[in-house]
Amino acid sequence: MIAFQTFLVLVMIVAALRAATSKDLMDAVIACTLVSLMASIVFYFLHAPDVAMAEAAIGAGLSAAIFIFAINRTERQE
Amino acid sequence: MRTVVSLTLIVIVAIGVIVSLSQVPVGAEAARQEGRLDQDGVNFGRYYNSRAVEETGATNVVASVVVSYRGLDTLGEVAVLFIAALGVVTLLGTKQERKAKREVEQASLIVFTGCRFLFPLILLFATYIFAHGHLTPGGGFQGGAVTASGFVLIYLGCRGRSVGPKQLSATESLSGLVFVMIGLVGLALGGSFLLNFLPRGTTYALFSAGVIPIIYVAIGLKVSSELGSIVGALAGEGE
Amino acid sequence: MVSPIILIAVPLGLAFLTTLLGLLSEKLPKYVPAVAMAFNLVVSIRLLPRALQSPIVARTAGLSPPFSIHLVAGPLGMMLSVLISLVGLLIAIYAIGYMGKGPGSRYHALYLLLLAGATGVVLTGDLFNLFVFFEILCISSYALVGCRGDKPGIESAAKYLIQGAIGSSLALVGIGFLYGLFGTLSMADIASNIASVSPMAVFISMALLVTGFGVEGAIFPLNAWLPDAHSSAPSSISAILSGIAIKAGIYAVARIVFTVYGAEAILVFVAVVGLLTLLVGEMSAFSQSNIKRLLAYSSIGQVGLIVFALGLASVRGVEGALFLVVSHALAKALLFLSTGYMIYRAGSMEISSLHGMGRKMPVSSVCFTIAAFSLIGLPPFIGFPGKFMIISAALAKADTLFTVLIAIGLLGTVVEGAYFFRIVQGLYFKEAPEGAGTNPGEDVEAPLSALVPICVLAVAIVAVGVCPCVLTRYLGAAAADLLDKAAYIRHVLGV
Amino acid sequence: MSLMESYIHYLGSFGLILIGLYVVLVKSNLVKVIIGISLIDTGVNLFLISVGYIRMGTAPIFSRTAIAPEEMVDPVPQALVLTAIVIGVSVLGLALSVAIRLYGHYGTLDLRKIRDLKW
Repeated sequence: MIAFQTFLVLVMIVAALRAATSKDLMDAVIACTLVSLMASIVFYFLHAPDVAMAEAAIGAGLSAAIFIFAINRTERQE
Repeated sequence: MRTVVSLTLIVIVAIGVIVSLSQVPVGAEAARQEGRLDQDGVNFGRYYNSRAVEETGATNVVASVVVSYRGLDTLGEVAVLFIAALGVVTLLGTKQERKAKREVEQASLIVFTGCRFLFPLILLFATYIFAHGHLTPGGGFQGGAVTASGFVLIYLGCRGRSVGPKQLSATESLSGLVFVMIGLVGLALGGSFLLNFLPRGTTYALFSAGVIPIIYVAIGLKVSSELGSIVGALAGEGE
Repeated sequence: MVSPIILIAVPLGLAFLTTLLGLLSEKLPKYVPAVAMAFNLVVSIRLLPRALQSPIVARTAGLSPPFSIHLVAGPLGMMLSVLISLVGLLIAIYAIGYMGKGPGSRYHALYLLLLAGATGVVLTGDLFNLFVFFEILCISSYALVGCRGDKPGIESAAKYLIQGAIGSSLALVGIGFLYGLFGTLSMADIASNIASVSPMAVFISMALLVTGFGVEGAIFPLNAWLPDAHSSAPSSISAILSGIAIKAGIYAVARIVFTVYGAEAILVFVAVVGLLTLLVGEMSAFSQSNIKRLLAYSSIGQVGLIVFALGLASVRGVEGALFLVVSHALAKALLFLSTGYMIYRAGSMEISSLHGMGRKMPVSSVCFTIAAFSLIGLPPFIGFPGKFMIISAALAKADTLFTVLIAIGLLGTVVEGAYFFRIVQGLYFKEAPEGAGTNPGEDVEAPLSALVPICVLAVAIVAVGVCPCVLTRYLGAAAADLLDKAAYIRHVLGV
Repeated sequence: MSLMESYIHYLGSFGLILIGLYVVLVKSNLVKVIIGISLIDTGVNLFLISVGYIRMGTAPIFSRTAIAPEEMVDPVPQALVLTAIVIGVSVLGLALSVAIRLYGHYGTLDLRKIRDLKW
C-alpha cells in the first residue's frame, strides 16, 4: 500500500511541475486538477473519507470548471 | 534576477522545513510512538473520538466536530463562501452588456438530453449526501459541491438555461438565517451557542443526533446556492 | 447575562438577511449595518465593566474550554470591540449617503461581514477560529476594494488578494504545526504547554504565523499592497481598512507573540521592524501628491509606531500602543471620511486640486485639520497622550538602544508634521486651482448624513485629547490582558 | 520502509507548497499565479491531514462493527481541512473574477504590463 501511495505522491509532484512550467493555461489547469484528484485518493488512504469527497467534488471538479470558465473569458496562452 | 531571488528564498524555506521536520516530532503518529497519546493532558482528537457518539449522537465524528464542537468555525466558513459569492456577483454582475446575450452554439442533442437526464439524479445524490452527513462520510459541503457541479452541467449542456439568481440569493439568506437561529436558540435555552438542544434519538437512525442533521441540511442548501451563484457568474449567466 | 457571542452571531445573521431585504426593497439594506453596529455598541458597552473585572469566557456547543471553541472577552478584546462598533457605526451612517448609487445591498452585506470578522478576531480564544475570522476580514476587504470595478480598484484588489492568500496559507501551515505538536487549538492551552517543546519547533510555527497575520497588519516587508488598496477603494472603505482592519491584524500578531508564545527574545527585533515600518511609511508619504495614497502611507507610519511600542514590552509601552490604536482609528477614519466628499467635489485626488477647500467646505476642512493635527501629536488632541506615553516608555527603559530608536522615531514624526502642515496650508491659504467651479453645486458642503459622523469623530478626538483619563483607566487592564500570560491561562482554563 | 511511510506525505505536501510558491513568485500571468495559489492550498490540506494520521488506524466513523476509538485517526485536522478547502475555493472564485475584470480593463493578464499603480 505504501508503494502505491508513494506513486500517487510522485504523480502529484510531476503534475504540479507540469502545471508550473506549461505555457498553455488550459494544460496547466488540467495538471492542477490531476494534483487535486491524486490528493483526494491520498486523503482516502489517510482515512479521511469526508475530506476525500470534498476534495474530489470541489478541488478536482468545481475549481477546474471555474478555471475553464475564466480562461474562456480571458486568454489561453500565458 | 527575480527568478534567482525567488529560487534562493524557496531553497532557504525548504531547508528550514526539512530540518524542522526531521528534528521535531509533529503529528499524531509521532505522538503515539512516543506514548504521548496515552498520557493525561488535552488532546482534541482522542477526546472527540471517545466522547462524540455519546455527546452528540452522530456516528460520523468529523460531522460532530464540524457542526457541533467547532460549529463557530463552520458558521465563519459559510460566511466566507457567502462573501465570495457576493464579491463574484458584484465584480462580474455590474456590466451592462450582460443583457445583450452573445449567441452561443447550442450543445448537441445527445449532450442536451444527457444533461437533462442527469441533473435530477445529481440533485438526488447530493441530497442523500447532505442528509446522511451525520451517519456516513459526506455532509453539507460535499453535498453542496455536488449540487454545484450539477449546475455546471446545466451551464455547459443546456446553453441559455440558468438557475435564477434571485432564488439562489433567497436560499442563501434563508439557510444562513436558519443556522444562526439554531445557534441562538441554543444560547437562549442552555446558555451556550450551538447547543444541541434536541433529543439525540437512536444512534444510527436517520433522525438522530439532535440539531446536527438540521444544520447540515441548512449548510448543504447554503453551500449549493453560493457555489451555484459563483459558477453562474463566472459562466457569464449572472444578473 | 449576555454572552459576547451575540456580538458575532447577530451581525453575521443580519448580513445574511441583508441580501434577502435587498430583493424586497432597494432602500432597506443600507440601514442594516448601522442598526447592527448600534446593537453591537450597546452590548459591548454593557459587557465592558464585567470584562474589566475578569475576562468573560463564552462556551459553544455546551462544552467548557478547551474542548470546544470559546470566546475570551477580556478587557482588551472588549475595548477593541467597542472601538470597532463605534467606528463601524459612524462609517455605516456615512455610507448611507456616500454609497447611494452603486453595488447596493451587496456592498452593505460585505461591509457588515468585514466588521463581524474584525469583532471575531479580537474576541476569539481559539487559534483556528482566529484564522477563520481573519479570512472573513481579509476576503471581504478584497471584495470591497474591487467593488466599484474601476481600473485602479481591480488592479489593487488583484495585488492585495495574491499577497493575502499566500499569507493565510502560511498561517494555516503554522497552525498545523502547532496542532501536530500539542493536539489542541485553544490559545490558552497551547500557551500553557509551549515551554515543553524545543525552541526550534516553536520558532518555525511562530515565524509562519507572524508572517501570515502580519500581511494584514502591514508590518514592514509585507505591506506592498496597502497603499494601492487603501487609495483605490471608496473612501468609506479606506476609512474602515485603515481604522479597523490593520488593527485587527496587529492584534492577532500581538496576541500570538505575547500570549501564545510569550517570546521575549524577539521583542527587540519587533521594535526595530516597527521603526523601519515607521520610517518607510513616513518617507514615502512625504513624496506623494495623491491625497489618499499619502494617507495610506501615513497609516503604515503609524502602524510602525504601534509595533515599536509593542516591542518595548513594558506595561507603559503597551498602554501607549493601545492608546495609539484608538487614536489612530478615530483620526484616520475622520481623515478618510472628510476627504471623501472633498475628492468627490473636486473630482480629483491630487493634493493641489484640494486647494481653497477651506472656504468651500468649512466643516469638512476643520475636521480634517483636527484629525491631521491629532496624528502629528499636537497637544489638545487625542494623538498627543499616545505619543507622549510611548516616548516616556522608551526612555524609561534606560537603554541606549531604545533611546536612539525613539530619537529616530521622532524624526519620522517631524516628517509627518511637515506633510500634514503642507496640506492644511493648501486647504486654507491657497487659491483654488484654475478651471475649478465649473460643476454646479461644487461649492456645497457635504450632506448631513456625512457631517454627523465626521463631527462626532472630531468631537471625540478633542474630548479624549483634553481628558485622556476616560481612556487611560481602561488601558492598564487591557495591557495586562496582553502581557500577563499566566492570568490569561488561569481565566480560560479555570485552573 | 516505516521511515518512508512517515515522511512521504509531508514531503509531498511541502513539495506542492514550494512549487506553488515558485509559481506565485516567478510567473507574472495572473491566472498562472492563481494556479500557484491553488497548488499551495492542496499542499497545505495534505499537510494538515498527514498531521492527524495514525498508521493502521481507521476512519473516524463508527459503524455497527465495533471499532475502538483509540484506533481512529484524529478527526480535528479533517474538520479543519474541510473548512480550508471551502475557504480555498472562495478565494479562487474571487481571484478568477478579479482576473476576468482585469482582462476586460487592460486586455492582458500579464502583471508586469499592468503598472498604473506603483507596485
